[in-house]
Amino acid sequence: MLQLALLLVAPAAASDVVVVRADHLYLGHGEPIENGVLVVSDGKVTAAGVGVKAPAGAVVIEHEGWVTPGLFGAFTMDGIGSERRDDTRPLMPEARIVHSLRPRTAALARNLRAGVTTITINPDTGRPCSGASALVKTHGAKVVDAELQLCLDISYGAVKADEHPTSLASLRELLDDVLSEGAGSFGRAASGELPVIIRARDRQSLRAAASLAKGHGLRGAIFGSYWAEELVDEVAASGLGVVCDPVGVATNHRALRSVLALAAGGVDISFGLVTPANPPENLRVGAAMCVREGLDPNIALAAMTGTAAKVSGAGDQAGIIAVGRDADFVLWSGSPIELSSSLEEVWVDGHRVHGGDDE
Amino acid sequence: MIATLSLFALSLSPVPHPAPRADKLVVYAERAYTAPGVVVTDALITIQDGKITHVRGGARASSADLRATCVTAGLVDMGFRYSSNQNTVEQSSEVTAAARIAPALDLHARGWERALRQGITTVAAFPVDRNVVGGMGAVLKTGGEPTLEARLVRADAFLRGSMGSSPSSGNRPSGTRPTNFYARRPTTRMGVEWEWRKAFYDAWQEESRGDADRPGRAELLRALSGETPVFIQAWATQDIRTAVFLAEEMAAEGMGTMRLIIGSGAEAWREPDLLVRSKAAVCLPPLPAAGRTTENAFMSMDTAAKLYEAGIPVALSAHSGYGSGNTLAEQAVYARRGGLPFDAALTAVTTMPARLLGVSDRVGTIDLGQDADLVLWNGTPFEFTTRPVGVVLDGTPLVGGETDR
Amino acid sequence: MIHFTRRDQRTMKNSSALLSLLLVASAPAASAADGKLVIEADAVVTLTGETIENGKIVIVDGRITAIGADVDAPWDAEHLDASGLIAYPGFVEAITSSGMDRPNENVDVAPFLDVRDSIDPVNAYFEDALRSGVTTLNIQQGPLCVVGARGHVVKPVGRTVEEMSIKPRAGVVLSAAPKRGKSRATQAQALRGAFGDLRRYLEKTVAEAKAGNDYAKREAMYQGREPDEESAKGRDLECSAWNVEGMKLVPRWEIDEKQAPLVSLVEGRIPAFIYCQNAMDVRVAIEIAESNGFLHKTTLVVTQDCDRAVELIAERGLPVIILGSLTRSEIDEETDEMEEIFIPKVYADAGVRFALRSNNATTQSLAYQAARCVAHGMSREDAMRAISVTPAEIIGVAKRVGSLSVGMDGNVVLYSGDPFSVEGVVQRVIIEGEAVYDRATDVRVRHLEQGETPDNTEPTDPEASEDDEAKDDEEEKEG
Amino acid sequence: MRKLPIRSAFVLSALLASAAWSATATPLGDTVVVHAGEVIVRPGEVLKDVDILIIDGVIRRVEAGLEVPEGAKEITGAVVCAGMIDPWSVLGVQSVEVAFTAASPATRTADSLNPFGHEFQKKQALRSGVTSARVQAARRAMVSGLCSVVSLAPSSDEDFVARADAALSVSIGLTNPASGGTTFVVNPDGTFVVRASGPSAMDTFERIAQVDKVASLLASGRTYRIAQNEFVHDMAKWKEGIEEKVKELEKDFKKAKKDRDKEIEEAKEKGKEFKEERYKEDKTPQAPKFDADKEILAKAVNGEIPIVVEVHRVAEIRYLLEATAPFGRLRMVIAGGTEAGAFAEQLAARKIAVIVNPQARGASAYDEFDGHDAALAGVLAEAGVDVLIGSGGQTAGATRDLPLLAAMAVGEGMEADAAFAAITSGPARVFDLSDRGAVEFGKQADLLILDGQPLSTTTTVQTVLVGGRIVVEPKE
Repeated sequence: MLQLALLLVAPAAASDVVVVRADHLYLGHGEPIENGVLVVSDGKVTAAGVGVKAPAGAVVIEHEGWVTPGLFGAFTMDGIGSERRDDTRPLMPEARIVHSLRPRTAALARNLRAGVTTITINPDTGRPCSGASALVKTHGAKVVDAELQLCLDISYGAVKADEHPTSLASLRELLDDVLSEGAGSFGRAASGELPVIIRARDRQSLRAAASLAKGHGLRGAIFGSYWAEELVDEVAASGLGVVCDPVGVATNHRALRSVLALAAGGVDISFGLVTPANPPENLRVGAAMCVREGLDPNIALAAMTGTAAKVSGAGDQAGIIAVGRDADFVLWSGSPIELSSSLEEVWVDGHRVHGGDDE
Repeated sequence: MIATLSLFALSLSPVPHPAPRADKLVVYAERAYTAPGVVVTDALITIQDGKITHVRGGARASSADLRATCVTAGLVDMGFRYSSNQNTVEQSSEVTAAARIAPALDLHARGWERALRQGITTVAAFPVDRNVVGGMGAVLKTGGEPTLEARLVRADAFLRGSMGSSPSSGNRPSGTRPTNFYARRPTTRMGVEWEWRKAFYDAWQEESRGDADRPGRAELLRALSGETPVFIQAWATQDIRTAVFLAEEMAAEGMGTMRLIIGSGAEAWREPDLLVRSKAAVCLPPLPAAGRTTENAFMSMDTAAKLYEAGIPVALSAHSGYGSGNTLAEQAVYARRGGLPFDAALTAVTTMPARLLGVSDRVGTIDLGQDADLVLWNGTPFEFTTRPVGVVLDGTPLVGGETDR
Repeated sequence: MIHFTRRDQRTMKNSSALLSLLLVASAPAASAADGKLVIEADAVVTLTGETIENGKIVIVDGRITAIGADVDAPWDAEHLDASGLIAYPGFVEAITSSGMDRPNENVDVAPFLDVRDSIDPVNAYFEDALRSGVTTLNIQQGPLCVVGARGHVVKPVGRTVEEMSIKPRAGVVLSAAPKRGKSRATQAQALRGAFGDLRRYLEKTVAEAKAGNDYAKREAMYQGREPDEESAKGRDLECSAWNVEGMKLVPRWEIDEKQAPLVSLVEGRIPAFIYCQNAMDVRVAIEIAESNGFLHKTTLVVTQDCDRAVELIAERGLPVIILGSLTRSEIDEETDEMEEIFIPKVYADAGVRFALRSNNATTQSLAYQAARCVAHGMSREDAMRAISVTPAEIIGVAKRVGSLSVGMDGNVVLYSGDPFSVEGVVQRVIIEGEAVYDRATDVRVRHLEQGETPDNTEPTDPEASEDDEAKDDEEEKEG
Repeated sequence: MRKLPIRSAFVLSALLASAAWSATATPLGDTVVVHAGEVIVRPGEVLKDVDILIIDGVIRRVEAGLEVPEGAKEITGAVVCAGMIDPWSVLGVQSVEVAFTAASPATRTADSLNPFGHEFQKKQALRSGVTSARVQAARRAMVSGLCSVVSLAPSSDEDFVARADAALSVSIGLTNPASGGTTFVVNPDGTFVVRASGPSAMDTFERIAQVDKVASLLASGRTYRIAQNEFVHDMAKWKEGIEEKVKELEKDFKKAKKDRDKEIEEAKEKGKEFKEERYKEDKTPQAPKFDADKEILAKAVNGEIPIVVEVHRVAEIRYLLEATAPFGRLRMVIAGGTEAGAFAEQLAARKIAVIVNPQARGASAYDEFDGHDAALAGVLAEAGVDVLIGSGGQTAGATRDLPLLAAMAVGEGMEADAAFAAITSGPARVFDLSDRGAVEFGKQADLLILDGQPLSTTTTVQTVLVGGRIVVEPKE
């Protein structure tokens, strides 16, 4: 238990200090801690682990269930209405989706109610490069990062019948060329500074994405797992993580097999949300379905929290409960992997923003 | 008499055989048609590391891993349609000689497996014929690891383009609102031919003038000089004539002697003299039931025989792969029924396409050092009553048919 | 929703009335003197009996009177020297909807119609049939129906349907596969409805007859007469599945002509051909036939994956006619593996009697279909049976055609070699003792097999040719 | 070539492995005893450490310390419960049949069932514990016709359809996915965009009109049944009258004959033509014309079969409850019921069951799901409504996820026992499957042997018995 080392004495007592004692505390990685304690002060986590002492005067919450980091929603199109992609030209590397974001939108609130505290908002795929995604908190629409990932599409979806590129060969050539030239965002992507997310819709484009990443030293993720089952080795060798296609009720077996194969091959996975078309509640449904098929529950938990943030290039900003990080967490009646568990409270930046006494 | 496939009998499914290709494999056949005109009886073919290392006749079957009544080299379909998808061709320009087919290939598509199952081990792959000059085609194996590295036999094997109506249909005549590039593309056959001629002249003149290089020029020049063959789809008589006249005009202008291959040349039989004169080769499309093909061209059972008798190099094709109900072996049977001798039929589905594609050093015959691509038949090949029952690709048995009684 | 193969349609489209007329006109010229003919061939393949080397077939008045190596021929018979040729019985096309004007009737239940009114004797299809060695055809309405028209078994020669006729009213077509505008459920509903209607109609007719008789009795009594003798002009219903009491009261000729063919069907007097597109249709087809007493007269006309229901078919002992492609592939959803299945073999292995059907007369003729069975490991005898004896049995003409023996129709096809080989082609065809086809004078064979373009097939109107092209392209896409 | 994924051996009934639907399951002998650590006899009723005796596929005893009969097959498991029943599924119906819209009350889903289809989906559903399902074709038709209950692991082809005509199904106001269209917008720079407007919903009046239509259909069924009954009555009466008349005629016959002879004589004498006296009697009553559709409607009105109405919005539900109130014997079941929460008390009072699909909906869902509330199942159950949980009747693959759907309902506030009842005993009761849905004497032995609680994500279904046959065996 690595968490045992976290025997910190929490800072001086203050009225805004909150201590949550939970039967199960999951930090966003590894295994859940039994009887864990979480200390929050000034919106930040100041201590987390076993045997942490509550500072005097702190508000103590005894929770007979689970506490996890706020869930991480990768690849959403929430809050941007129909302005999801600028269609005027195939390459829009400097376009930022964040400028389409309307902060007061029901979609963000729905995420929050499903326990999702941080999301990436991505421009829609279907163009070779559709711009930069944003990292946003679902409470208060706080933009954490306005230029999180460069969004690329290397699949048939990005090929148009009446505009260059009309062929997959030209599409690949185009992306190779701009990454080699290295101007602007492409240069930052090629140097590994700016993570990418590459849309792949079939085995061919999965392989192309992996080879593109390898060839140009890209880091980030592939979005699209459906056909990955046979290509795990290639994906693993590319160093990219995978944002999986959303999994929900009736999702077919191949999709589940691919997720399991990726996990077994050591690839970092997270579940794509693709909201608002796909409901945010499906994040847990997907994880549960994969667990039922045999995925390790801890990997499934991480794929909704710590690993998810990491795959989307936000590992430093979201997804885990750790000292110094924003205190974004959720109180559940049981493990979030169990769909029969209810969400009880959502806390963002050290404040309860959903559930609790209000209800 | 009936073929027995001892190894396949155990594992009949089309799954990759687990045996690593480095393993030695010995194949026995009552008759091995090692090359057109050469039959080895009681043949034992030894394969090591994916290559044929030994062929000997008068042997006994007992030491073989696989046994069959007859064996031929893997079939070669140079008219393979792996996809009907337009995203294999870059249409933002009518002439894209520099375009490569390889990145557009979906090596996981079922078409490859379907081709392999019917004995086709090597195919030519090229862009869909929607452009005038589509780009460079490649030669690939139909099975093995689904990576380009593993399957590519020859990259840039030929320049592929099209005559006739396929590059012009669907385009809009000028005068309509130029909303996209379909408004500036050729709308007639003469427009298509003009694009071809212009492409070659421009490449030639730019080169002579020493202009700065641009994509596609080198490919066009190599095609002009005959270094790489030019594979032009031309179904109907008029389009075949146009292709030949184009090549002859370039030669007359001193720009080089093209190696012309007419693709889908259903009506080539109408112009034997012209084809002989220009030394063009013909790849035939699959035989239609009632005589008429695409572009309303006419073809019959004896078309292959007629071309063969005229001395024209002829390859057969099933346009196998995507959505085709035809098999290449069946095309050979029809050609035989139309009068093509057995050896010529074997040539037309093995050595001829291999030669035209420039890969005869690796495939097309069963010979020392050749790739170990074999088709195992349950009787004499190219008969209605026989079929491929097994396929060996690069020394690995990949396909076994259902067991025969 | 079974579609006719494109090739069928194309064959019909390319029909040339002129060519057919030439052929038909030339037929009588070769007829035997006084109806007596002796054919001497290198070999006579009888199919049901021994193959006879250097055999003779004697045909008198259209029937075979002797067959063998040493048989006496009438002194005045015409001799047909078939040296170098092999004699086969003509092949039998088990079911077809070619050779007629539109093959489908729009009315759901139309057994009162008869394909004879639609057959076109000069359709090039019949000439193509001869060229590929087919001498008997079971012409039935197409599959786009609930209960279709009555069919007709014909030979492919004759100037009128009467001349062509072998067996009129040769069965009724039903379809378990949905016609346009119907789902599987509504198709089954309509099928069941057709027989429900029949039963209710018969019950009502009987009830009315009975009520009429009773009334007449009462009236007579009232009027002080002795009641008329009850005359039972009808007979009992002979349906094994259900009965309508009192059918004796109703003379058969009083039954509505729209319902009469269905009465024959449920009494098992005529064969039924039920189209099944997918395996699930087999269940419905069997249920309808079983619950209406004509299962023993039923042949399933199967396509696509119907072979998945082979156990059901085998249990009932039903024969099948296999349409469309002989192979299909299946992909396992769990393993993603593809399996190729040779359909006739599935039926053969389960002990189901099957007949094959040609897809066109050139590249996929009946002989070709049978040869593919040999390529897939079936015996030559079984393959040959599937295009001769079995279809003849299925359509109820096995005593006349499908094999060569004394008493059968004098239908002989003379091949230049093995019909399953690349060399074997039909040289002569004799139907009921008349030489009706000779490859040497066949104009169309030069067109289809030897590349000669008859003038009238060259497109003259450029606009029209454009259209054709577009159509071809479309068809390519569909394929 | 593709890699062959290594899969653990999974033995299933031959039905699913082979093409035919008649199964030859693992031979078990006639008697089976299951030793269970815990048996969920029915929702909320748990017995610890008991044995279940199964003879010829039927549960004979559930008790502790059962003496194992000689030759019985023994199976041991931690938790045993009844096989689940999906009350709202399309497993075994091809999608084209589901999408079809031209159906009538007598159209039978049983006719569109494909015993050869969805093999893998059926296998998966069984592996997750679902053993039966109510399936409905032509879902979007206003009248979908008769639905069927299918067994996912039948022992024979007769057994495949457990109840051919289980209920009549109709739907109110569903969005037609084929509606809507595309608009063509030309931009100032000459480029153009094609915008798909997506399917458009019916307006409220159209939807209300559908309720009217359904109500008038039911009324026509009732009229039809009344006419039939009247005919039977009239006919009996008529026959009675005729019999009396015949007696009379027989009695008077001699006289009539005499009279007749006399009249003939007289006529002859007068040189007149003899005229028969006209015979008169009461007209025979005419039977109402047979109508297959009304036969079914009459059954539904009479409560002989339930009627399942898919309906979602407040306006339609309100009007439906009003319009069906006069049909006292109607056994109505609501499917969907997105906004039914507002009518919970009324539904409970009228004993109308509701099939809820607790699946979350995204923004692309049709407008009938606008009011979607994940808590619906819990809210209704709380008010005493008979809640069933179904996979939604749209995708065959969804039946596999039935236990997860029940778990979702629990996560949104439903009692766990009620949620479990909603996929076992509830559907069995509502659709007259009296031999299923519980582990007790006399029921068919459709049992799940689990290593944990049935609705938990981490529980594995180890063995599935259907009719006492093992149809899913434990993974290695």
